[in-house]
Formats: sequence, C-alpha cells, structure tokens
Amino acid sequence: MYLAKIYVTYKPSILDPKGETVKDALHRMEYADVQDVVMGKYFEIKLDNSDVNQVAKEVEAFSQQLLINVNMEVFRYELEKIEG
Amino acid sequence: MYLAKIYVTYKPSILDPKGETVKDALHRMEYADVQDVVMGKYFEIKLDNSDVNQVAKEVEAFSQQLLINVNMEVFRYELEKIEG
Amino acid sequence: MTLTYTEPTPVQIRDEKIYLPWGLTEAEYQLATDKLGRLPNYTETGLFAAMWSEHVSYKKSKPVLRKFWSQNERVLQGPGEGAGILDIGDNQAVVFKAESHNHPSAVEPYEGAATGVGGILRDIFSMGAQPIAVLDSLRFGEIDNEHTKYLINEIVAGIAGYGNAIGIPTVGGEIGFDKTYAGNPLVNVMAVGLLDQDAMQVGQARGVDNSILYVGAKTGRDGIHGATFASAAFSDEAEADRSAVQVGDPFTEKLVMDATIAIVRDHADIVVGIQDMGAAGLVSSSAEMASKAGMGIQLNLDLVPQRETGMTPYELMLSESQERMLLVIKQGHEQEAIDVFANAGLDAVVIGKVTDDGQYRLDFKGETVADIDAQTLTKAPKYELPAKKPARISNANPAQYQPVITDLQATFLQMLAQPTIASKADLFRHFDSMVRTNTVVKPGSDAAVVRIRGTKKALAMTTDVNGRYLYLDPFIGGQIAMAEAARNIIASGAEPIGITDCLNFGNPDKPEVYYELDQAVQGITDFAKRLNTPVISGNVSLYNEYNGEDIYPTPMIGMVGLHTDVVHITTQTVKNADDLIYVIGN
Amino acid sequence: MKAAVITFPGSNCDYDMYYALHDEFGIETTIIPATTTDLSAYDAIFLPGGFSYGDYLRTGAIARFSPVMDALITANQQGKIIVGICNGFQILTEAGLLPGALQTNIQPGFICDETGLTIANATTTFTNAFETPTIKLPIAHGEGNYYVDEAQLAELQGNNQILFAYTDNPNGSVANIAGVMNKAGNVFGMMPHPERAVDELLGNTDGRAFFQSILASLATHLEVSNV
Ligand SMILES: Nc1ncnc2c1ncn2[C@@H]1O[C@H](COP(=O)(O)OP(=O)(O)O)[C@@H](O)[C@H]1O
Repeated sequence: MYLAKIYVTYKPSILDPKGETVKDALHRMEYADVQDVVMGKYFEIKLDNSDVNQVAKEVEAFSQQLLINVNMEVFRYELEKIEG
Repeated sequence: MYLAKIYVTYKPSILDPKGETVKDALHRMEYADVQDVVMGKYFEIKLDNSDVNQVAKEVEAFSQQLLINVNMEVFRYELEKIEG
Repeated sequence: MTLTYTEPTPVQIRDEKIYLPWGLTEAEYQLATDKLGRLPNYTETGLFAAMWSEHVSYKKSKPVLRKFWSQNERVLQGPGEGAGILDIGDNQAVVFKAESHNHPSAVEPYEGAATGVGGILRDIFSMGAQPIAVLDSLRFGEIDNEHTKYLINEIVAGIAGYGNAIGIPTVGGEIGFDKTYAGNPLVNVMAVGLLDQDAMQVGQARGVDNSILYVGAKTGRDGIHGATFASAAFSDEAEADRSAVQVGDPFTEKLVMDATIAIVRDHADIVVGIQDMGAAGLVSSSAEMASKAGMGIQLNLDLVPQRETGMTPYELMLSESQERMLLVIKQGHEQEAIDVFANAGLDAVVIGKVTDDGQYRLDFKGETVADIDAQTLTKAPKYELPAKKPARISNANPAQYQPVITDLQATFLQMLAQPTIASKADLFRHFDSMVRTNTVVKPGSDAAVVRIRGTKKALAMTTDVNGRYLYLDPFIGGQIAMAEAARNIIASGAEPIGITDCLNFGNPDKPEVYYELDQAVQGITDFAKRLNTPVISGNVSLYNEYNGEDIYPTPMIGMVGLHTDVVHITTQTVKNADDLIYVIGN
Repeated sequence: MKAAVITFPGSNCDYDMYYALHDEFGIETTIIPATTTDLSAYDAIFLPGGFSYGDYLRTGAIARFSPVMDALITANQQGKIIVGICNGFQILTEAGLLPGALQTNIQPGFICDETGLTIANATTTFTNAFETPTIKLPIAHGEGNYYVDEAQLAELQGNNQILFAYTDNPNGSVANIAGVMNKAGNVFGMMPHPERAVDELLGNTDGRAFFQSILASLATHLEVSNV
C-alpha cells in the first residue's frame, strides 16, 4: 500500500483569487509580515499496490487527467509506503 | 524570509464529500487500486521574517484562527528558509 | 528605444512575419504599415492583431450583421455598445445582451463558463444598469462518454459558481445534446439588466483632458491572446499550447459591480463614459472609447495596476485579466471617483487622458511604445466572403429526414428518453434562480419571469435555438428559433419586445458556412420585423469546428418580453382536474 | 423595533432581507456595512445570505474577523436577537455564536430548491407564530451540511435548541438539522431562506411566520422591559 500526497497549485501567471483573499484577511488580522499566499489543493490518496513504479505512473496519470487542469495548474507529489 | 507550507485536512471522523467524489471518479476511470481519497487544502505562505521561532508561532496562530475550522479540521506545516 | 526586455525589431517582425501566428494576414500587416507610414513595432503589431481579429472587429461577419433589423420605437440603444437598451415605460429601460464563451469553455470548462458570466454582467452594468437575471444556452455532444459528462458538470458548475456568488439569479436557459457539438461545446450566456433612463451610460471617451480611470482587478498575464484564440479553430494537435485561461473572481466582480452602479447613481455628473475590459482587454476598451468619440487617448502604462512583475507593454495591453473596467471621469473630479471604488476596497487609478489629436498613444518607462491613429486601429478591413449554398440543401431529399412512425407510443417514449427533451432539473437546480427575490417564474416553465419591484411590470425572458433545423435550412431554421422564443415569451403571458443573439457558426472562410450565416441572419430578421422585436445586441462566435467538421449553424436567440401587469403571468403547469385542454393554431 | 441587516463584502441577500423586514412587515430596517462598530441602536440584527469574501477559504471564515463582530458579541451579551440566514448562519458558527459547523453538501454542488421542514420547537422567539408542524422554504447553498459531534448533538437535543429539521435531508446534515438556536435563546441560524418566502407573487409565504414570531416576541419583550 502506498500513500500519495499530491499538491496542486495554479501556474504562477494565473490569478489566485482565493490566495489573494486569504492574504488580505491575514493583513487585516495584522500579520503584517505575510508577503504572499497561494491557496491550492491537497490530496492524500491510498493506493493498494506494492509496485512503487506502477503507483508513481498511476498517480502521474490521474493527476494529469483528473486532479489538475493542465492549462492552469501544476502538481507535485510524494509517495510513502504504508501498512495496508 | 520563510516559506510555510500548510496542509489542512478534515479530522478522520468527518466525512469528506469532495474526497469521496474524487474517489468515485477515479474508480470510474478504472483506477481500481485507489482505496481512499482525502481532499484538503494546501497553502504556501511567504513570511518576511528571519526569526524562525516567531514564524512558527505566527503560522500556528493564524492557522488555528483562520485557516482551519477547529471543529472539523486539522493542519500540519513545514517551514523552509528562502531567499527574500 | 532603450527598453530592458528584448522584443523583435520592426524589421524582424516584417521579415520573419511573426504577425502570422497572431492572426494578422500579410495583406493586413501591409495595410497597417501603409496607414502608419512606417513599420509597426512589436507592441503596435500586437495591437493591430488583437483589434483586427474577428472576435473584436467582426471584420468577416459585419456585412451580414448589417442586415439585422434593429430600430423601432422602443430602441434607446441598438447594437454597438456594451448592450442594447429598450424603453419599457415609466422612464425605465431594459438592457440585455448575450455572449458566447465556447472556446474558453472547451479548454477549461469551469473557468470558461464562469468568466463568460462575469463578462456578460460587465456588459450590462457598464451601461449603468443593475443586472437582474442571467440565462444560458448550452450545447454538448451526446452524453455517451466521460469527457462530455465532465464538460456538462464543470460548465454548469462554472455558471452557478459565478452567478450564485455575485448574487444575480440564473433564471432560465436551455441545454441540448448532439454529436455535432462533441468537440466544440457551446456556452452562451445572456444577461438582463434594469436601468433608469437618466442613468444611461455609453462607452465613449469625450472631452479633452478628461481622465481615464482604471478600476478593479490588477492586470496579469492571463488570457493573453484570448481574443485571437477565440477566433481560431480547434484541432487535437493544438491541445498543448492552449494557455489563454482566465480564472474568474466573482467576489471582486460583485464589488466592482456595486461600486460602478453606485457611481452612476450618485455621481452621474462626473462620469463621462464606462467600458468594460473584455476581449483584448485594455487596448480594445480604450481604443473603442476614443474612436467612438472621435478623440485620441494617451495612456501611461507604468500606472496600470499589475499583479505580476516585468510585464511588457504588449502583455499589459492584451491581457484579458477579468473584473476590470475603464471609466472616463471629468477632469478635476478624479478623487471623487477614486474614493467610491477605494471604499469598496478596489484599485482605481488614473492611467491616462483623452486627447484631441485622434492618436492612440501609449507611454511606458519614458518611451512612446505605440502611436497609431485611433480610427485606423478600430476599423479593421472588412471582408465580403463568398457564400455558396451547401449541396446538402440544394440536393436535399426531405424524405430522408422524415421518420417513419409505426408505433406511436414507442416513439413517444423514445422521444421522452432523449436527453435533449428530458427534464434538466438536475442541472438547473445548481443555479440560484431566486436571489434578489424577484423571480416569479423559475426554471422549469417556458420563459422565466422576473418582476420589476415597485411597479406592476415584469419581464419575461428565454433563450432558444435548434441547430438541426438550421442545418436543413438556415433561413427557415432562423425563423423557427425566433418562433420558438416568441412562443415561450407569449406562453408566459408577455408581449415579445426585442432580442439579442449569439451567432455560433463554423468556419466562415468556407462559402457554405458563410451562406448559413447569411441566411440565418436573414431568417431571424424576417421574423424580428414581423414580431416587432428588434435585434438590439448580440455576439458572433465563428470557427466552431473540430478537426475540420463545422458545428450545425446555431444562432441562439435571447428574447425579452414585457408584462404590463403581473396578474397576466401564466405558468406551464396544469392547475385543476377537469380543466379543458385546447390546441391553438394549425 | 429597529432592525439592522449587516452587509459583508460579498453578501448578496442583504436587500432580500431588507425587503422582507421593511416592505413586508413595516419594520424600521437599516442596511449597515460590516465595518460598523456600534450596534447599540438595534433590537435585532440579521446576517444575510451570500458569499462573504467569496467564501474562498471556508464559508463565513473570513467574515467573522470583520470589525462588526465585536459589536455583535456585545449585542449577544445584551441578549439582543441575532439571526443568521445561510451565509449568515455560517458566519455565526465560525464566530462561535452558534455551535457546530457547515460543511460541503454530502453530494458536492450548489442546490437551489424548496425543501420541507418540520418545526421541531415552536415555543421560541423564532418559531412561536408557526401554525403548522411542517412548512416549505427555499434553500440555496453548496455548504449547508451541518455538523456537530455526538456530545454537542445530545446537548442541542437536550436543550431543545434544534428549531427546524429537514423532512428530506438535502445536504447530509447531522440529525436533519436545518436551524439551531443558542442555549440562551437569542441567537438563531438556519440554511433555508425565510426571507425568500414572504411574498404571495413569488409563490410561497411559509417564511412569514418566522418574522411574525420575532415581531411577537419582541413586542412582549419590549412591553415587559418598559414596565
Ligand atoms: N441551462 C439551463 N439553465 C436554466 N434553466 C434551464 C436550463 N435548461 C433548461 N432550463 C429550464 O428548463 C425548462 C425547459 O427547458 P427546455 O427543455 O429548453 O424547454 P423548452 O423547449 O420549452 O424551452 C425551461 O424553463 C428552462 O428555463
């Protein structure tokens, strides 16, 4: 069994209204040293498969196909072996 | 300057409707080995502050206050020193 | 020039023809050079490419659009402004327009549909009107694959996500399925607004030295070349370089909308003109404002609020960042205007002024980076394209389209099971149809009806078209679309008063497609005259094709009707047992 | 009675609430921005529906840090009537003025519909005028799935703090909860929209009793405090 942790964020040139809104809120709350906020998605996906190469391939495939929109988002991921 | 990476997920006892929806979609796409999907939020926040202890304190404070709803969610974070 | 970034020189642009991929033809480039009396630089070439694209200039469709009938006693503003306006009495007016977001929605369905709603709403409130309703018209391929289901869900969610959040009800629409739309879905949205006639605004830059005020979201690199991209055909290979995606921000738009309506209401005397930044963003809005008023404009690009660093003049001018407006404010009253927006937490910055020399001039870091006659920039060369009746129509054997029905009941059940005919309630329940508490007839009847609070009046509205009929005969099909819309309006108890449209067609460079466009417009106009429903606004979406196959000609009709008294409002549902059913007509 | 409707940036049912209070029930009503810091002039305070701050982080999460919230907490301490509808309910839970939290609908996606409700406790400030055990009210939300843990649920039930329950749970709420009151009985929140159901022309008037309840209890309350 593997746990995939997948992080999805917008490409840098794409407007991130959520991040901007959170940044403004933090400033109003007087966290003045907050410079920049990116708000993305985070997935933890358990895959019942013991072949790490296959898991990596699958995670890349479905992230591209489903989890992100390749036109505006990017992703990175980590795999961790876990108990089934 | 520090980069805080903050991961927000539901408490395990709380049903995650978005995660369930993604899991169903992955099954329809025939990723049969997907066992479980948690969908959370991911923040990358840049803080203009060189005192790591202070940054950690701030991140914990505003995550509790704003980024999560303590009734339903938990968070963890990592700090990384970056160029200003 | 001593700019710190490197751009191709005017000579390189000419020799390497880098304007071709931007959609400018060699003849057009030559014409621009002649008009300018010199070689255009990189920024100027970009401005020409954007302003002379079909999407902005309608250079190919204009000869056809001129055939639309758009004048009667109610028309206060016909085509040519952000939206058309009709008099509905009591010093009130209804403002409406439709817009297509087909190509962006094919690439990024949620954001494409969402920003379509954002754009059409800006068209309405830039006229000084309060938006009161949104409708849609959607076409997809048959629901037999995951991708189509994904498109449907995302597009519906995108319209809902934007409309619900900004708080304008989505009160009606239509959804159809046919394989012709599989690779090229249609996403048309229509918005309706209400206006006190005194508050009417137009997008004009009048008055020398009046200030150009930039309002709303900051400019980023999003959607650069969206306008030219919207006019370019799709093919599978192009998949990779589709990057012109914009993310909508309904929260910011709500603030911009409320503040714009407030400034028109409370400071009408200082507002000279308003224009939203839509396709081809800053250049299109500012150049059109100048050209319509017969004036020039001078902008200092260093003052444009920017989200990203190191943006070039080309990028600043062509960015299609959403939720931005341009206002012309009377000289000396800038601060008064800025305060209205600043109070809503919005950026509002004077970026330039109206000039009297008719030139469109851009300064950047102390250099003049563009200096073009504003009329030249906004008047693209017109094209009269050849039209040819498609063989399928000339040689039509009507019998092949006439089904042989042997078992009436079985056919009836089959028809009810058709996705196009089946109830769409599972989809339209995602739209907040009730916010603003004026929706008298919600989705699920014929036309939607929205009352005008404080009066006895109400407005009926509907969107309709059936591309199959137009495929068989574009003239009659255009009439049928009008007839269907009118039936829906009349069935609600209202009198039809006007229409808007979205002309969704294939590649007009094919004479058969151009013929369809021309005939459809004539069919619509013919019926518009008979119904006394002038065409007061609209939108053209060409190059709807996929791997060389054109979609059916699909001119969506958005029709508005007037109820003079809410007691006349009629719904579709049966009311009592034993009530009689009549058939009217032939 | 003097009512205030608080507009947060992104609120969009503020005028609907105003029309219900003012046009339908003749209540002296003011729409005030969330930057207001003094609510002492009002007897009842309404937090309307909408998408405050776009609901970009979590519904109601950012709004609850608005300047007006301190004054709202003071108003609560004074026992004033505080009502949150839809996004207003979400803000009240985020601010801790009501228990629980509102999560994404069990089937993710915004729903606009009419839903059946039973009146679970008809003896409160907010429900005393209802004459039928079940009503229908409009709903319009994507995050109306009410969550409380078991201990909190037991407490809500024990104190009769659940005022409305869905007859056909549209969003997955725990114990079908549609609207809850605080323990003191002055703060109430619900996802359905009573202000959208007060006008005959729009086809549903089941929300009228909600406003009549508040008016009735305020009338008695004001009478008592005037004695
Ligand atoms: N995309 C949509 N958005 C909103 N309402 C819709 C949509 N599609 C269909 N409807 C509603 O469903 C009802 C029936 O639509 P439709 O099947 O197109 O019927 P008709 O052919 O009578 O116009 C209409 O009231 C319409 O407003």
